[in-house]
Amino acid sequence: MLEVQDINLFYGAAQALRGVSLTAEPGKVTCVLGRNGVGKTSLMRAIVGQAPVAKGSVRFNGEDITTMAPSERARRGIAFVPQGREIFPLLTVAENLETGFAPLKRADRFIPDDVFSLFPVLDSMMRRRGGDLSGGQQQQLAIGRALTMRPKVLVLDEPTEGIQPSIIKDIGNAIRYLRSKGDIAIVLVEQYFDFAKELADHFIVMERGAVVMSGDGAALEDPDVRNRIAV
Amino acid sequence: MTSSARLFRLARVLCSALALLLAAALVQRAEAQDISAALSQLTTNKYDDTEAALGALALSGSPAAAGIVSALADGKLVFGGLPPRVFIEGPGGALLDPLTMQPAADAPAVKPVRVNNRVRRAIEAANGALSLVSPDAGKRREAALAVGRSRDEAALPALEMALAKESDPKVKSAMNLARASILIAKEGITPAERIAAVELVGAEGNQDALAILRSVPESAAPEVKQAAAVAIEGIERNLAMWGMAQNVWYGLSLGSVLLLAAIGLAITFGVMGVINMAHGEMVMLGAYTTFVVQEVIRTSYPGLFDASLLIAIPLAFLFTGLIGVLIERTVIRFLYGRALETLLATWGISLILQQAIRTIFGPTNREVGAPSWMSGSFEIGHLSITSGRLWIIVFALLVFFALLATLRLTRIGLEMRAVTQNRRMAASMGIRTNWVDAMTFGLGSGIAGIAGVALSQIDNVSPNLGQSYIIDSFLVVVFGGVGNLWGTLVGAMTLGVANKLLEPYAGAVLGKIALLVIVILFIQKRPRGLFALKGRSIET
Amino acid sequence: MTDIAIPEPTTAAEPAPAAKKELTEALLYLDAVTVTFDGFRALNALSFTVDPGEMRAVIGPNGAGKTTMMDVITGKTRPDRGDVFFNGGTTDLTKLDETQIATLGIGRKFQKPTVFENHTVLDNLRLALKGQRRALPNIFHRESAAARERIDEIFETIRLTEHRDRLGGALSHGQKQWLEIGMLLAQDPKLLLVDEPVAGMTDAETAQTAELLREINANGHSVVVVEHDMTFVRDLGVRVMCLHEGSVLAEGTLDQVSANERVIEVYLGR
Amino acid sequence: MSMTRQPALLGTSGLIFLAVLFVAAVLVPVLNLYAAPDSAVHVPTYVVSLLGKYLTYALLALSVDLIWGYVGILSLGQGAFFALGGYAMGMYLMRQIGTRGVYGDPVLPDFMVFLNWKELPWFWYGFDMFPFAALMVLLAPGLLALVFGWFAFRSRVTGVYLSIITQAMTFALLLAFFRNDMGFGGNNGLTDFKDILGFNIQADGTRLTLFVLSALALGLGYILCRFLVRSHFGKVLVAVRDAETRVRFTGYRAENYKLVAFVVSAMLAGIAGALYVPQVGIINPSEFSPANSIEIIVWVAVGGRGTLVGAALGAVLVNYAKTYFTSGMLAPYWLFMLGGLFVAVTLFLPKGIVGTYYDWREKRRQHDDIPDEPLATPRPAE
Amino acid sequence: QETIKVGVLHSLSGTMAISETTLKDTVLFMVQEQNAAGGVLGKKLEAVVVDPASNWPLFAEKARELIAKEKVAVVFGCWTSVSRKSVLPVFKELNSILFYPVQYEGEESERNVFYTGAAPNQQAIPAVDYLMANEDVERWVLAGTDYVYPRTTNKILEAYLKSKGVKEEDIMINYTPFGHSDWQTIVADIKKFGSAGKKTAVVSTINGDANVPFYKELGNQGIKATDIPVVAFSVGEEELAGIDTKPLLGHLAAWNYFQSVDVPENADFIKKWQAYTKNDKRVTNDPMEATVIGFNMWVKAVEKAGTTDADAVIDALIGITVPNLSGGFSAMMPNHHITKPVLIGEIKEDGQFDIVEQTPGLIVAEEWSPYLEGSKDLIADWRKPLNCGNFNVKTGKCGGAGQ
Ligand SMILES: Nc1ncnc2c1ncn2[C@@H]1O[C@H](COP(=O)(O)OP(=O)(O)OP(=O)(O)O)[C@@H](O)[C@H]1O
Ligand SMILES: Nc1ncnc2c1ncn2[C@@H]1O[C@H](COP(=O)(O)OP(=O)(O)OP(=O)(O)O)[C@@H](O)[C@H]1O
Ligand SMILES: [Mg+2]
Ligand SMILES: [Mg+2]
Repeated sequence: MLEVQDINLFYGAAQALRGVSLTAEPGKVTCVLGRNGVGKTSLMRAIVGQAPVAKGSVRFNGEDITTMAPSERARRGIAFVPQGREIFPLLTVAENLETGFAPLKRADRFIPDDVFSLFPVLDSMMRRRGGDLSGGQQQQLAIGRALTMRPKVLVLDEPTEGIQPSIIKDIGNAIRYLRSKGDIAIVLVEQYFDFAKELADHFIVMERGAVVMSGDGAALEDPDVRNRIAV
Repeated sequence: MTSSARLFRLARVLCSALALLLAAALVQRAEAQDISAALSQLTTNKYDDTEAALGALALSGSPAAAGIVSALADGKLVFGGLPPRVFIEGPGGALLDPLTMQPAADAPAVKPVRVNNRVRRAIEAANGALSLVSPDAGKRREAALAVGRSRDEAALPALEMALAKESDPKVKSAMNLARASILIAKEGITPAERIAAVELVGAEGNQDALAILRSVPESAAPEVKQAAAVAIEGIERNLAMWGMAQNVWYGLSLGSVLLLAAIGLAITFGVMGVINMAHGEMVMLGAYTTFVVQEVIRTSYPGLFDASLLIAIPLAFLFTGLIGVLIERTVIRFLYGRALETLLATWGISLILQQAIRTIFGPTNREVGAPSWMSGSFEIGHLSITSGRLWIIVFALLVFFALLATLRLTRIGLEMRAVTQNRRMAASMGIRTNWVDAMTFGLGSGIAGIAGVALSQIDNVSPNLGQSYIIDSFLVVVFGGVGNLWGTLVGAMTLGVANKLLEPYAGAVLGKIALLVIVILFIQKRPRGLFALKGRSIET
Repeated sequence: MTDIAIPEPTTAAEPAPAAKKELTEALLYLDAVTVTFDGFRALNALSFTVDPGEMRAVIGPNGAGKTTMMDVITGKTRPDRGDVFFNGGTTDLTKLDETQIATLGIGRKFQKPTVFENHTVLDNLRLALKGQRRALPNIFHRESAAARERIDEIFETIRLTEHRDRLGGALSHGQKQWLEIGMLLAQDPKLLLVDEPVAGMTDAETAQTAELLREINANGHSVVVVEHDMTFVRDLGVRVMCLHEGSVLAEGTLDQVSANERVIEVYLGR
Repeated sequence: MSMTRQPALLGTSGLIFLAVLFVAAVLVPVLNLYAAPDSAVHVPTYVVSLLGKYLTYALLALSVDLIWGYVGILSLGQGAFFALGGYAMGMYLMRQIGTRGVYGDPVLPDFMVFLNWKELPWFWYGFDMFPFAALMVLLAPGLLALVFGWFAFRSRVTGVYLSIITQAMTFALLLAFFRNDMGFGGNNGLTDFKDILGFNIQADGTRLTLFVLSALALGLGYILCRFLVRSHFGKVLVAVRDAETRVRFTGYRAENYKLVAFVVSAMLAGIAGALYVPQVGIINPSEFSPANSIEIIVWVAVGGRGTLVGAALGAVLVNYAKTYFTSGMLAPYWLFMLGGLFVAVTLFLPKGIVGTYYDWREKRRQHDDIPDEPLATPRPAE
Repeated sequence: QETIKVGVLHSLSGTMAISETTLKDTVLFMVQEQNAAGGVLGKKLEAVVVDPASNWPLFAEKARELIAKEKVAVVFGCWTSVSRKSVLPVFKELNSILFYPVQYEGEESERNVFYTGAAPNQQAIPAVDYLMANEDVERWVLAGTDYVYPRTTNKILEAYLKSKGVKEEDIMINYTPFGHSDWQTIVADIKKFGSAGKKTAVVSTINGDANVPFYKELGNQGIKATDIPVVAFSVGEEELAGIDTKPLLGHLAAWNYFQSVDVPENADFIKKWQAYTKNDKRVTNDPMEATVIGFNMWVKAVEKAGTTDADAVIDALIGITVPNLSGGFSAMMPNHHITKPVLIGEIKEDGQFDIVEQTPGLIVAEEWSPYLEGSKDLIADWRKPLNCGNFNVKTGKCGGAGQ
């Protein structure tokens, strides 16, 4: 469904990605692992179109979307939960969720119940401004917002960061649930190894902007993987 | 001739005309008099003679007199030929005989009989005299008021006669008031009569009444003076209160102008964060659109003139909106996230637009007329309200609420806010940021454009128009609190009213300085404006 | 076994006699602190103390008020009610502004890493380094050898040596976290307030951070650390306080607290 | 391990800048005085005064860049400080006229005589003495900046709010100085100066001296600014610009840093104004006009915000463009050119001329210096 | 072929472009006419146009450029007093000639400047006289923009009115800032002041852009010329072209020329001017006439002197007489001001003026007003042997009251 092939990405003169490839399948979770600053976020940005790639291609359902605008990618079904949450601070929680309506047909423009059953706190804070929420609440809102888009590919950049344990469990369950629906491909960046291990169908490990290991979920048991992401 | 003598003579003419006409009306028989002497006086091309002729005409009782006077007022009275004769210029330029209204036998080269302010006043007086007995009650009332304003003793007998016959209560009270106004200053009436007059006038309670009451002669009895003093004091107190209300009204009106000027900026600057120095020029473009619309109407569809503003509003919105979209697409869009650089670019754009207008329309002011429904004024109590200003207030509020509704209630409004708060993330939510940006800037510019339509009614339409509003606009938006539309509304109205309350005490210049200082101090108290955006995201 | 203190939601105007005693001994003393935002109670009569040299972990659900508590201590948010004292009750923090509080020796790491984006990593540390803070003298300030050494040390600790000349803004999320920790170390404060230091760190780094904090604490600094990562909290091995809806829900060792029914219900999950 | 070097007090571009300035300060007078008037290298006097004016503008731009580029204070009222410095100097020059005014009043300036003023207002006292006037050149803008800044920074007025109230300040001063009753000559301002320190203000020698002094002031101003921004103090300034709250939490009193920079900047602007007035021969309230202050910002942006050399360069360049465009064939279209220039600079040289040059140099250096990091070869997990 | 260069120093952009652009066109027009007539001294004239952009220091810079770099023989330019003051030292230093075509506050007479606009006594005082005599005005509102010209003019008028027996309380003086656009309060005040039973008039020295909103407000509040006439000194045909004049019918202006002056010279001039500008609606106005007069005077003086050398032309100019456009002649007097008729016009619906009064003879400018304390003893005479712009008749010395 989503294929990233051999991409390079630069910030000015500094190269952040070197020939990275990745694929994501519906009903599967692809995990991206790696230490700080190895380029995980950069890879996600390349997928959703927030940073231009210098070389290589990104394909979605066979279509080349390498140079496509982020909004068009979103309209094709790629939803993004960014690191650092990126809530619209002055919009209310409800409005934040509603921003996800853009790719939807008029009839679909409602917030799916999943969002509230997953994150009940959002329901009680619909009228509050997004920017006023606590860090963890914002993270929940960011995920809810992405789900509102009914995505085909869900790109999650460290979604558990700053979230309380019980909700991390919920998020894990949610991802499992989405996976079980079988029509969503999930790309997950995660530093929290145990969490990743439980969910991953595939994984890649990055180092210095390049993929140094990859395999399917079971291979995560390999101690080498842990070593790679240890210091 | 000395001035007082002239005044005196004018008054006499007026009064005898009144008396005569009344008499004529009473006996139901108008005797046509020979007015040829008066007519020939109209051909000397001297104001004094014209004035005298008017008096004679009013006196003549001739049925043609009214027609001649109104022809003169309309500039249709011409003279020419040898010896010079007077004609009335009929439709299509035909020369008519003023007495018979039949086409004249010959058609000599003619010039209009010239009119100046003095003659115009004489025309008014003659018209007044002719209309105290007019069958139209409204005209009779006007005439009575005019007599009251002139306060001429000589008019008293005529007035009293007319009063005796008058049945319409409104006209009657006007005549009574006129009579009282005259009596107050008249020599040789009883104190009781004078006090009654003082009371009648005092009840009127307006500025004119004040002037009349002040004319109580030095020689009047002490109790009369006392009564007048009491009445004056009462009126002054009353008027002072009304004056306050009037100032507030002026303030609201000024506030609405500020609101109009600022509201587009509240979008481009307040919402989008573009330091839009070209905002004023958008207002200017709106004003020039109005000019062009009126120009087309004037030359091609004169009948539509009263609708010209209504036609101009959508056109100005579209035109300036389009220019705004153009600017956004070619320049601004490269500058998101670099707010300060938008200042440089938009400053450049503003210079270009100014010069473009100067090149196309010339550097001078352009005439934009007021449709009839925007001219004139009316009174509520002692509050004088000009229709133009009233409409501008209404219009400003309409625009404001329409905009507020757009931003708050519509999908595009939500997208606009989302995009301006986090462009990158909005794109990743599937919002077409390019399109939304262009629309937002276009909306702000379009609103500035329709503000220009309204401002063309009260200010110059010149290439400098925008420059004169840009500082105030920024001040309003910032004072109200950037990013909050309500702030812009309240900010504009507050500044307007404060300005107008300060002005009577400090004068226009010091008042404005004081206002600026107050704003500076106020910002120290509330560093994010009147309606500050609050919350975590702002504070860090 | 459990040591649950559910404070009365009443507002204690005066510190209770027992509290008075704590006041004179405590490094940091909060009593009945209440903060509301537009009617929303973020802190509700929150009271606790931190002793000199103590390290304290704070946990609690998202939105419990942990960050707000730090905001109150550092002067960013003014409490509606309640007392905040520092240094054994000698200093009333609610009367001071951020700068004064920082000068007193309270350092903070923010939940969202904030560094000086247009300064190099090195300059970020230089700016944070304990030393002259006044404007005019700083025009002529020269860096001492000791300062240079200290900075090198910190670089070793945070492992950003190779990034020293890059701009702070060009660091990845996790690198910024480390830089901010480095800046906190450079300030050498008496009391460190650390908000979610290991968010976005790998497990190994998490362990290192715990080690680092323990070390700092061992050197006599008091530390209050907020974190959701239970492994990390366990690594710290210190007294844990769980906040909920703006007040303390439970306090004790991690085992005690995590056995608390309410804590499990609102925070840990089953 | 070695610490990275502190950048030199004067970087390469700084040295080039000062060198150019020095050469100009020497060469222009020499070529004006000694080159034959019809030779190609002769610098006519009117060019000298033009250049002198540009130099004062450059100093003014420098003062703006110090606070805008390094502290993030976008002052839309910098013209006010410039004008105050100018007025202080103008008042001195006015008093020097003495009985040579049209009414020949030994004390009162002409505009006071014909408005029937009987005696000199108190705030004119002392301006007959140059040292006092020179002091006021610094004090008047400095004090205004101190008071204004003290209030504003302490109340944490920042960003556009600060910009707009600085604009309100200069606008209020504009209106005030326009008033004849203020005693500064109203709209006509102060003109018709005769001499300065006893030298005829129109003499070529005086002009050259003023030119050289302007160059000197600009050079010293540059060195001062450079020294400030390079110091620890300057680093805090930049930190304040980017993350003011963070600076506070680090224990710095941000408002004091801002205040110092603001006052220094105001004084530099005052000096620029004082040098400007004798060279152009008039000071009038329009110098307070908000548009003027915005223009200064524009110069800095064109040259490159946050690069001191750029600010100075931008001022000279934009003003040269203005001089050039407003004469000859282009005169009716010069606003198109100038406006177009501003748009073009923002679009194509986003960091201004010098800023973009620095970026370009930086990029090249990175390409040259840092070899690409070795690539780790991906290998699948077994 | 060698040409004689003529400098044109009028703002083509900025706030003053609105007024000054026309004058630039006028000079260009005159240059073209003169060249068609064979030029001057057998040489063609060449206009050098610069744009000082309504910026006063730039005026000085451009003046210097014109004289020193372009070597023009004469400059026609400036509108505001401050721009004139700004260029004055330049003209003195480089000894060149400036023709200044706008009415101004007086109080100046410089060797290098020739003032072809009106001094206050050539505009303001006759206007007031007219209102007193013809409209029986007893109460006066002196409304002006707060700058030197209105201040001075109003000072002179105040002294003049008082000398005519007008009482203090019958004079209301009001100043507004430049570009003032909200006139509601002031117009209401005027209305109030005018309703005290005495005939009231407004003498307006309101400048520039502020006039349009002022007149619009007068119209809105229903103040008609028959109630409270307004006489303006800065409102001419050009300004009226931008206003809907219907509500202004009868308000007045005092100038030394109106487009509606009905003499053949004027008709001829208007025809040529409209042909030159290819616009048959293009109006003419008083400062244009002053420019034309100045231009013709300069040409005549150059021909008389036989050279364009500044000293010779300056000397030759005094006494030069040229036809003005109102059917008479204007002469350059020794005080470097010219003689002028004064015309009072009432605004007509078509934006033109109906001339209701014209002074019988020409009026000589009083550059130093007898109504001002400081200047009543001064005279200017640039002929030898006096050769002085501020000769004090009391002390008998040149240089004001100074020692
Ligand atoms: N905007 C930027 N400009 C310049 N360099 C950047 C930028 N963003 C990231 N980098 C650099 O690119 C590299 C990869 O960063 P990226 O954010 O992708 O890392 P990451 O794997 O997501 O790290 P983390 O786990 O800390 O979030 C890092 O070295 C970082 O310093
Ligand atoms: N400025 C503010 N305006 C409105 N509400 C606020 C503001 N600051 C905090 N809050 C609210 O106060 C509550 C506590 O927030 P706080 O950030 O302290 O939580 P937290 O315990 O740090 O949560 P997390 O673990 O998610 O970081 C939240 O519900 C938040 O929405
Ligand atoms: Mg990342
Ligand atoms: Mg938090």
